[in-house]
Order: sequence, then C-alpha cells, then structure tokens
Amino acid sequence: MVFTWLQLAIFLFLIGGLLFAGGPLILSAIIAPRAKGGDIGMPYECGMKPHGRAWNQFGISYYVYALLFLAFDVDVLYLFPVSVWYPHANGVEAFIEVAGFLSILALAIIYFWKKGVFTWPRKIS
Amino acid sequence: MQEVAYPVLTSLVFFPLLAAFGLFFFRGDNAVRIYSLVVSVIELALSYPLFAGFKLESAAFQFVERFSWVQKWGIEYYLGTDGISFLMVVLTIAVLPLCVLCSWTYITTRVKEFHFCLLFMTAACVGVFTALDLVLFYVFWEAMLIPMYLLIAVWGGPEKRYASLKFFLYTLAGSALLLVAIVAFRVAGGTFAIPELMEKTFSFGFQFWAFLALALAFAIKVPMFPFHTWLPAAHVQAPTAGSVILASVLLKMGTYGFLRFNLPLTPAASEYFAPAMIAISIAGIIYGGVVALGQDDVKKVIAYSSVGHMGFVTLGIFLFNMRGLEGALFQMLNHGITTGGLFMLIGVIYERSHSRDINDNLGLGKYMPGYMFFWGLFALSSFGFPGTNSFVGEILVFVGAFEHNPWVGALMVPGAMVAAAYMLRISLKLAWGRPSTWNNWSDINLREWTYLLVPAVFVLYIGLAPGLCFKVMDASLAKLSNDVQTKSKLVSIEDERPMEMAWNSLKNIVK
Amino acid sequence: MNVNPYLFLPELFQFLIIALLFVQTVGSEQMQEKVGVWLPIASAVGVLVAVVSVGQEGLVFNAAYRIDPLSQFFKAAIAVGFFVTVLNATRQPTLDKEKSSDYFLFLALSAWGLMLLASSVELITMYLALELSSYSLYAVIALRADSKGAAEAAIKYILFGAVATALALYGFSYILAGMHTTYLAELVQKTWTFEAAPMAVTGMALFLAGMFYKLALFPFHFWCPDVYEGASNETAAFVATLPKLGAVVILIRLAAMFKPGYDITTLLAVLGALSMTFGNLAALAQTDVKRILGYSSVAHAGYIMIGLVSGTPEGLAAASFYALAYVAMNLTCFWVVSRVAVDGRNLQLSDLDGLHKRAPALAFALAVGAFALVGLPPMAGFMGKLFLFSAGWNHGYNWLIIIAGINTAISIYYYLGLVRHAYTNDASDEVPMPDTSTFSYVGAAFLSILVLGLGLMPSDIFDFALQVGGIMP
Amino acid sequence: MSPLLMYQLVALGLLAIGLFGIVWRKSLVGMLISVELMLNGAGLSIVASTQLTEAGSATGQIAALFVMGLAAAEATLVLAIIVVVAKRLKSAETDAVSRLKG
Amino acid sequence: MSQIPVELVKLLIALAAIAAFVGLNGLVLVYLERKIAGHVQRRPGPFEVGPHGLLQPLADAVKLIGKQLFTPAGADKLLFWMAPVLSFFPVLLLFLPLPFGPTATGMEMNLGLLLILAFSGLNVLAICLAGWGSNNKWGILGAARGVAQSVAYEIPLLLSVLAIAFQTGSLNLSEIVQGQGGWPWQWNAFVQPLAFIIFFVSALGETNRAPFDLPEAESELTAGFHTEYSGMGFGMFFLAEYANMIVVCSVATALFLGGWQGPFFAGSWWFLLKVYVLLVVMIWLRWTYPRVRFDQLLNINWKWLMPLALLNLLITAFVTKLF
Repeated sequence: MVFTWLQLAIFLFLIGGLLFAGGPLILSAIIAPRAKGGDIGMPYECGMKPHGRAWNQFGISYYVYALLFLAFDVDVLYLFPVSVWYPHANGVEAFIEVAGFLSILALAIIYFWKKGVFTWPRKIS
Repeated sequence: MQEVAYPVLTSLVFFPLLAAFGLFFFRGDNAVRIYSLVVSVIELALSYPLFAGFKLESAAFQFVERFSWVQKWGIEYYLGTDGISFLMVVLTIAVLPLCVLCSWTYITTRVKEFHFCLLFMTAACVGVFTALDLVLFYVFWEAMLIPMYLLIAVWGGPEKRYASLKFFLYTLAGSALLLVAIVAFRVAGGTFAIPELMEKTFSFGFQFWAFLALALAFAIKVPMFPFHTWLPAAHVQAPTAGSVILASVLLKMGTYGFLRFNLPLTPAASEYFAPAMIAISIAGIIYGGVVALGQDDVKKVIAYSSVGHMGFVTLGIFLFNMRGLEGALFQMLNHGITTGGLFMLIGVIYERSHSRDINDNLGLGKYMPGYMFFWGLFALSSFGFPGTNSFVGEILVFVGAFEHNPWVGALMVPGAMVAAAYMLRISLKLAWGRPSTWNNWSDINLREWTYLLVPAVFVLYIGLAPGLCFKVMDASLAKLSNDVQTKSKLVSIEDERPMEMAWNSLKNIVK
Repeated sequence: MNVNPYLFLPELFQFLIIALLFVQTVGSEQMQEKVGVWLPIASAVGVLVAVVSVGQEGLVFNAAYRIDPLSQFFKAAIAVGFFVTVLNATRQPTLDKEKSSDYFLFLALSAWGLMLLASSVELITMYLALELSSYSLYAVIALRADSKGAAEAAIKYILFGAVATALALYGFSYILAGMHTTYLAELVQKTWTFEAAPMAVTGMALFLAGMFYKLALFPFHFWCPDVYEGASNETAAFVATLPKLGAVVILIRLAAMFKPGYDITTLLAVLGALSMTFGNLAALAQTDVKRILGYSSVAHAGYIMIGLVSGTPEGLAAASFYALAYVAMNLTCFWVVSRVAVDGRNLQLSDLDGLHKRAPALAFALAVGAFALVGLPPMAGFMGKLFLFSAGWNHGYNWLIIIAGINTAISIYYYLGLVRHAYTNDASDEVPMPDTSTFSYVGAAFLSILVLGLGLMPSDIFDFALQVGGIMP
Repeated sequence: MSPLLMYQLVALGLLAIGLFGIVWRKSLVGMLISVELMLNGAGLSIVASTQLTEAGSATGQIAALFVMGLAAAEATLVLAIIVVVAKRLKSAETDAVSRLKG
Repeated sequence: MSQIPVELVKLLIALAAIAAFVGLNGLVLVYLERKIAGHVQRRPGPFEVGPHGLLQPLADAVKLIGKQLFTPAGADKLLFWMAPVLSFFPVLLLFLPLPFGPTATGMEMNLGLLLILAFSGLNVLAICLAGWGSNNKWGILGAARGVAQSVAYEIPLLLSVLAIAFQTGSLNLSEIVQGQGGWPWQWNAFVQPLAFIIFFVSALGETNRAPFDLPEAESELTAGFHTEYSGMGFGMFFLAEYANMIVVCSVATALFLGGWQGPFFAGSWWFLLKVYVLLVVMIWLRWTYPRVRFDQLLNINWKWLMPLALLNLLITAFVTKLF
C-alpha cells in the first residue's frame, strides 16, 4: 500500500473540510435570491465610486516583512527534528550545537535590526 | 658535448631579451638607437664561439644545453644547433644590427618600444632555431609573434590594422594545430626532445595526421601557395626593419620546420605527400612570379617574389635528394640576404619619395648611382644571376629536380624566367625610366652604405665561394636525407588507411 | 566528537574574517567604512594560513568532509583569489559607502562557502556549500549603486541559478534512487555506465548541471556575459574567478568516477567542445570588455573538460592547474579593467585606447593576461593548455583536443583586440585617466609575475596538483 | 508501476510545470513561483527515492529539509532582488530585464 | 483486509464528531462574543431570539445562507470564491491530533503538533487570496497587513512551541499532556511562563484577534480582506476564524495547561474548561484593549517577541541539558 493511514486521514479530513465549507455555499447559491443590475457589483469603497484599479503597487515594507518571514520561518523548521532528538542526546555537545544555531538566528535579527529593516516605514534605496 | 665553457646558445637567446629590458633606462631617441646598435654588435660578438667551435663534419647537435624544465611532463630546456640551423642562427643575429641601422631615421615615434620589439624578436628567433624540445620550440615560435605583430601594427603603413591582424591570425591559426601535434608526439613518442623523437618510428596513420598538422603551421609561415595571402599585406604595411626580419628570418622558420620536423619525424608521410607538396611549390613559384610581374608597388613585387623563392625552397625540400636539400637550405640563406637587402633598399627610397609606387621613383640611375649599384646587385641576385648567391641555390634545386624527375625540372624553368622578367622590368624603370619625380634626393649616405654593404658582400661571397656553407650543412643534410630514405621504408602505407582511421574516430564521437 | 582544529585552519580563519566583518557591519557608521584598512592584511594572512595548512589530511563530520591535498590546494587557491579580489575591490566607485562592509561580508561568505565546497565529499554537503557560496554572490551582484544592469544581472543569475539547482536536485534524487548513497567514497566504487545504472547516470548528468552552471559551461552559460556586464567591475572579478574554482574541485571529485568511453564522459566532452566553440564565436562579436571576458570564460570552461574526461590522475591534475592558471589570468585582466575604469563604468574596447602610454604597467599586465588566456607561451595559459592536451591525448577524446586547438586559433582574434586597443591605438581625450597609483602598478606587476611564473615554472605546482589528482577517492 | 515511479512522475510533472512557467511567465514573481515548484518537486523526488528504496530514509528526509530551507532562502533573495529590480527598472516584468544583450 | 474498514470507520466517526464540534462551538462562540461584548459595554447584547438571545447565532446562520452570493465587478472570480473555502479547508484536520481526553483523540500521531502548525499556515493563503481576488482597495490592504502579520507572528509562535518540544522531546500532543500533572504547578505554563505568554500573544496575532486585528480593522479598512464578502462567503471566514481560535486555545491548553489533566476527575471536561477560559480571555482582551498601530504590531513581534523567544529557547535548551 502506497499510503499510510495517516496520509489517508489527512486526505479524508481535508475533503471533509472542503465539504463543510462548500456545502453551505452551494446551499446558499441554490436558495438565495439573485438580484442583478445597478451598482451591485461595484467594489465597496464606503459609498464612493471606486477610483482607479485596486491592483496597485503598495508599500514596499510589506514585502520586506514577507522576506523576513521566509528567512526565519524555515530556519525554525530545522529545529523541529532537533527538538525531538534533543532530550535524548547526550553531552554538552548537543547544547553547543543548538546554541550555535540559535545564535546565528539571533545574529540575523541583530543584523536586520541594525540595518533598520524593522523601522517602519522604511525607504529602501 | 659542450665545446665552449659557457652556454653560448642561452646567452644568444637571453642577452637580447635582457638587453631589451635595459632599454627602459634610456631616455632620448638617439640614446636608444645607439644602445640597440651596441647590443646588436655585442650579440654578434657573442656568436663568435659558434664559429670557432662549430664542428663542420659532424651531423650531431652541437652546443647542446639540456635541463629539465617541467619534470612531470618531460619538458626540457634543450638547446642545440646543427648544420641545418647554424646558418639560420647566424643569419638572424646578423640581421639585427642591419635592422637597427636601417630604421635609424625611418622610425621616429615610440622609438624605445620599437627597439624593444626588435631585440625581443631576435631572442625569440634564435630560440626557434636552436630549440630541440618541442615545447620550447613552440614557446619561442609563439613568442616571436607578438613583437612582429606590434612592429606591423604600430609602425606600419596606412593599412596596418588589417595587415597586422591578418598576419597574426594566419600564423596563430596555423600553430594551434601545431600544439596538438606536439602533444600527440609526446604521447606517441614519450618525449618532447626532438633528437630522441627522430630515432622513433611512428605508425603511418599517425604520421599522416601529424604531417598535416605540422605542415599547416609551417606552410602558413613559409608561406606556401594557397596560404600566402597574408604575406604581401604584411610586407607592404610593415616598416623596413619589420619587412627585413619578416623576409630574412620569419619566412625561414616555416621551411626550417619542414626540415627539422616533417622530414625526420614523419618520413613516410612526407614521402606520401611529396608529390602534392612539389606541385604546390611549383604552383607557388609560377603564381608568385606572375603576380609579381603585374605589381606597381615595389614592395609587393618583392613580397610576391618571396612567395616564388620560398616555393623553390619547399620544392627542394620535398625532392628528397641531397642536391635538393642543399639547394633548399642555400636558398633559405640567400633569400634572407637578398630579399632583406631589397627591402632595405626600398626603405631607403621610401624615406626620400614617401612612396613605394614604381611610378614615383623613376629614373634614379643618374642621380643616385650608389643606390642603383646596390639595387642592381640585389636584383640580379634575386633572380639567380650566375655569380651571385641565389644562383648557387637555384641551380642546386634545378639539379635536384631534374634528378628527381625531368618534368619537375622542366616546370620550374618558366618560374625562373618570370623571376628575371619582373625583376628586370622593375629595375629598368627604377634606373632608366623617365625621371619625373626626382626632387634633389641625396644619394645613400654612410649609414646606408654600411648596412647595404654587408649583405652585398655576402651576395658575392656566397655566390663565388659557396664551399664553406656546403661544409657547414652537408653532414647534417646527408644524415637527414639518409634518415628519411631509410625510415620511410619502415612503415608501409598500405597497412593503414588514415582516412578510414579518421572516419572511425569520427564515428566514435557520434556513436 | 573530537575534531582537530588544525584541520580547518583556513576555514576557521575565513570564518574569523566573516565574524569581524559582521561586527563591523552592525557597528557604528564610522566603523563600517574602515574595511579597506584591515581586510587586505587579514586576507593576506589568510593566504598564509591556507598555504601553511596544505598537507593536513583527515576525514571528519561523519565522513562527509574530507581534508586532503586536493581540498587544501583549492583552499589555498581560493585564499589567494580572495586576497586579490579584496585588494581589487578596496576602491569601489560604484558602491555606496555604507554598504562596503556588507559587500565584503558577502564576498567573504562566498569564499568561505567555496572553501567548504572544496572539502565536501558528500552530495548533500556539496549542495549546501555550493548554495552558501552562491547566495552570497547573488546578493553581491545587485550591489552596484543605481545600476539597472546590475539588478537585471542579479535577477537573471539567481533565477536561472535556481533552475540549475532544481535540476541538480532532481539529479541528486535519481542518484539516491539508483545508488542508494550520497558518499562519494561509496559512489566511486559503483559502475557508472548507462547500461548498468541508467537512473544514476541520468541523475549524475543532471547533478553535474548544477556545477556546470557555476562553471558556465555551454548550455548553462547564458548568465555569464550578462552578469559580468551588469555587475560592477570588482564584483565581476570575483564572480569570474573563484566560483569556477569551486565548480572545478567538485567536478574533479566527481570525474574521478568516470572512465573515458562512458556515456557521461562523452557528454562532458561534447559539452566541452560546444562550450569552447560557442564561447569563442560569441566573444568575437563583443565590444564590451567584460562581456568578452564573460564569453571567454565560457570557452575556458570547455577547455577544462579535456582534463576531466581523460580519466587519469594527470588529467585531473591538469584541470586543477588550468583552473588555477585561469583564475590568475582572469584576475589580471580584471585588475586592469578595474583600474582603468576609475569611475566604475563598463569598459568598451575603445576605452582601452592608448593605455600603453597612459599606464604602461597596466597595459603590460593586460597584454600578459590576454595572451595568457589565448595560450601564448610563456604565460600560464600555455602551460595549462599543454598539460591538458598532453593528459587528454590518446584517451579516446582526441577530437576534443583538436577542436580545442582550433578554438585557440579562433580566440586569438578577440584577445588580440584587447591588446591591440591598448597598444596600437591612441587615446581620445574624453576618456578619463586610468588609475596610475603605485598600488595599482604593484598589483598589476604582482599578477603579471604570477601569470608568467605559473607559465615559466609550473613544475612544482603541477607536481603538487598531480599528487592531488593521484589520491582521488 | 512501482510506487517510486509514481512519485517520480509527479515530481517530473512539477518539473515540467516549473520549466513551462519559467519560459512562459511574463512576471518575475511568476518565474519565482515556477522555480519553487521545481525545487519542491525535487524535494518530493528525493524523499520518495530514499523512502522507497534501500537507501537510508533519514538521508532523504534531511536532504528534503535542506532543500526546503534553501528554497525558502532562495525565494527570499529572489524577492529581495525583484524589489531592487522594481525600484530601478520601474517594472517587474521579464520584458524589462532584457537590456543586457549581445 | 478486514481491519481496514475498522480504521476507516474510526476515522469517519472522528470526522463527524469534529465537524459537529466545530459547528456547535462556532455557534456558541458567536453568542459568547456578542454577549461578552455587550456586557463589557454595559448593554445586554442579543436578547430577542430565544431565551437571552440563545438562538441568535442560529438565526444569523440562516440569514447568511439566505443572502445572495455576489461577486464584485472586476474581481478574479476563481480566487474570490476559493478564498472562503480555503480558509475553512484545513480546519477540520487541525482537530485531528488534539487530545480532548485520555482516549479522545482523533488519531494518535507522533508529529501531531507539526501537523497543526503546518496546516494552520494555509490560513494566510486564504487571506491573501481573498484580498487579492476581490478587486477592492480595502481588501488588498487588509490582505497585505494580514499576511505580514500572520507570517511575522508565526515565528515566535513556533519558537515558543519549540521550547516545549525541547523540554519534552516529543511532538506528540498526547505525550506532552501526559508529561504534565494535574495541578497548576505541574503545568508547563508554570515551568515556562515566558513561553506561554509568547505563545498566547502570538496566537492572538495569528488569529487576527484584537488588539492585533489589523487586517480587518473596521474603523480603518471597513472589513479588511473580506470587505466584499457577504452571505455565506463572509460566514465561512467568520466560522474559520472562530474554529482557528478554538484550535489555538486547544493547543495552548495541551501544551501549557496540562490538557485534560486536572487535580481531580481528569477527563475531557477539564480540557474544554481550560479551552473556554482561554477563549473568554481572548474575547475579553478584544473588547478591552485598543488596536495597536501596524508598526507597533510588527515591532512588538520583531523587537520583543522574537528575541525573547530565542532567548527562552536557549535557556530551555541549557536547562534541559545541563540540569
């Protein structure tokens, strides 16, 4: 068998979630009234007529934070396998290795902090 | 083996090189010129032990110096000279002071660099003629390109860019495969040392391709007929000294390569290709002559005549008999002297008329008798007038050709005739044409006398008493001719079909 | 885990440099600008350290990291290269002042990654080290102030680099599937013919693609000229040289597995032939000096393949030697380029006009570098080529050597162009004067001597390289 | 069809989609996404290769983790450079970044 | 082959139970929030439908279903409708590894914690799609904020969870619960109060709850990323948010508050009780504290939570190893 029970369960529950979410939507689509015309489709801007497109460029700082997340999040990911092993590993060695990893993460934070990445809003030159 | 207490050849190679760097301590154009002249004379003096110590009867390499250079690959610093290269070395060294003298007033810009190139050039050329290690040979072979390129590209005529590029590309393109061939010899023969490789016998298939790779490099350098197009361009654009070195020394390298490598290393293939080479040579002789006949630019005439003369040399080489080889080597020497002299003469007149067109230099016999004396002498020598040096070489080649095959000899005759025709045509115009352009040009001065007299003396000396030269070259040539005859029999052509071999290896690529 | 720290001296020292740079870059603004003072000295010491630690041997970190003559040879080469690039980059006209410590931090990191790469004998370790060095490089390229070209070069380099990495990873997975191990020591014992292990051989070909990308071998070369042109001169000097060393050392380790006649070896040979031909032909049409050098490096990557396909220790040694020579020659050229472009612009060929008069030492160094790249004796390039040819001849790929010979002839034209402009043309007055300081001359002289010395006295270095090639896994 | 082959077909599918995207996508971010697809496909292939053959499965898992981590780092860098490109070239489309040619 | 259906049946039962649990608790939470809000603001809250307005959530649900589903002009229709579905898509799965009681776990797995953390990440994607797809400036701004915030707060969250994992050496929630005792001083929250605080604050940020409800800040962005949603589309976001709150509080309970363990009568009720206490605290916070500014929000995360979490993890590693 290619799949384990766990994988099967994951699929099953995801499908369940899909149905749970989709069901009411479909129900709603069936029984709800369908009005047309007028300004029903106009994007909502508190009653004003929309000005320009919505898909504009916006503050670059958001991107920067996304970048930061990518940089850190995956590094943290490495700690999960480590965490399971950690209490069972012996010696100071394990601690030193983990401390090394964490201090590099910390250094990264210091670096960004010093470089003013956390200052909002920030002009990127 | 060492006859003299110190390394003669090394000093000949490296003295000009070191002296060239010494140039940078001089200021002022004249100081530079005088310094270079002194250096060139010292270089001449340094070559004295060569004359004193050279054993005439020996076919072996003399003045040998041998040190390991790159142990792992067996690359050595291996110098030596024998009857074949001895004359070339002497020629190279002798040409240097003449070059310095003949560009005394001709070169006025970047004088220091010019002389640097000259000295560098000399060092590399001596190296080429004395190197007995393939890699060392290649090193010198390529090293001489750069100064020559600069000589043409910096101090050349209006078309210098085109000419220098053409020169550089042609010659380097030829030598690219030379390197491959050298490597192949190393792998097949186990050493880079030429004397040891000469002892070995290679399979015919190998010889076939090796011959082609070598011959391409040398044929471009000679230049043989279809590869000759760089030569007129380079000659015409080069400054006088550049032309002289080009004609006297550089062209000899190609034929020297044939003698030194193709014949002893790939004898069977040489014999296989000999008819083709002879045909190309004859084509070159006739073609060079005919084209020269139609030129109005004096330098072009001499340049195309070089193609013809060098055709005699290659022809002599591939006749595979003693006369032919002697003639070829003689012709190499003579062409160096005569053509060098002619180019110097052109330089002399160019400094006065600032034109190389024959129509701008008419009727000088009356006003510049000294000049015309030299011109006449060299012109006669050029087409092999009896009593001049070229006659000896040409007649030997003729004899060899008739010995080889009367038809070959017969085909050479029109070549010789045409040579007389174009040389006489141009000389007549120069001497007795209607003087239209003469403008109080002075006759040649003392400096010019000096550097013209030297080749003139040799023209007559060799023409009248060639015996000494024969003694120098005979032992080596006899050995060479003997080797070729015996070794070419050792492998049979029919056993291997080189084209098929190449096709098979091609198929292996695609697989 | 008892690890002898002497084994890692070069790496440790490089790490120390990185740490210092880090302190500096997060330090106050005054601190940040003082990189140029101590870094050259430190990296010179790094060269010493690397040279001293040649001869160490050991196998550590679960046999994934091997210190042997090969690695130490390349570490020393990397240290030298780093030293020269640092010197070269001390004056950077196109870099914002406050970013200079960051710049050097990235450079040092990249060099460090390459040092690690030199010692990796396990595929995952290789991958990590390679990426460590690459990422720093990607970041550095864009650091050319307000340059559109630099941004473009960086995005191209990284995007296609990522594709190459992805391909390499697919290859890695197939090697795993076919050979079940990632240790070179075990991989080398397997049979690498296509008939015996189709999956693993396919995988290896793909894995090599990642290295080819670093090396700029033919189908993975397209970034090379663009990046050289876009990046600042000083950055390009780094990008053009050191990563090649890293790629070569890995290729040498991998190539030790293949014998001539294997499909994968033939593939290498064909790519090498295409690479040199394409690189040289494309370079003929260029007028930007850095683009010329870019295409020339594509061609040189092809030459190196000759040594790798020969399947002999001599071939591998020749490849090492050639890589070293290549770095020396290219650094020489880039040194001149950086000195001539005082304002950090991209040099056109015509900008070199009259260099022999304005800065004779630079012109001479350029001539040495260019002729060495051609392979003219007595420069390093000639000896390298000779060794490659000699080692490669008669091992089944003679046609490759002949193509290389022909390519040498083609390449003359554009290298000669560099020299021609420097020596035979006269300068126009608009072009700014090159840097003729003592520093610039001493550097040029040092590099020229290096190139000439490698050409005239290659014996010792080559013998060492041979010793390196002889003890392959 | 062995399970390994099935996994690798999926991985190859991802590779194909990624390559297609690299070629056809007009925006740099789109290209980045394509690259990520390829990298993740590689990760999948690696895990499958070790899990379903006799190679040590830990190797594959570690390798896949590294691939994820480095892919993320790569994405970070690419995005950062895209930001730079967008600032300097005023566009993040591929047409804009084709100045260097020749 | 006869066991396969048994496993399957178990799973199906778990699925049904969890679905019911989510639906029910969603309704309860809606009621609870409105009631607490009311009382915090000194008003009774919903009172009309049913006794004390108990049926109000049901009425709301019916109303939502009966409303028209419309797509704004110019919106990316596919993305627009994918978003609400996607926001709910993983929710049921998140409950699978939670140990409701000593035996009441959907499925035992050794990486349960990782599963929850991994799939809860999908929520960000839903926010992103919703904001981007609806062609509305408020929406897009909300989405940008939401993404920046969610991803930022995820890191301290992970780090604080890791502190527990380092301590216990397990990622299985049941094991972690069993490693704690019934009394409060045996809970992990007592051992690692800093981790607990970080976790809880980050959880608030993750679920976009006040004071970190920037993505849907009513007073600034109308409704943020779901401005354009009405009817059931909005309902799904709403439900997913509450479900996520429950998950987060459940995880907090399992990790820090001893899970189903209690001083006496250990069992599921302890678990539910602790979860609801946390939920009420969350709601309470919402109606008590003002919203932070966006830069403050991120500064709190990067300059406080992150370094603290790293430090905490380091100390944890140190203490576990050396004592």
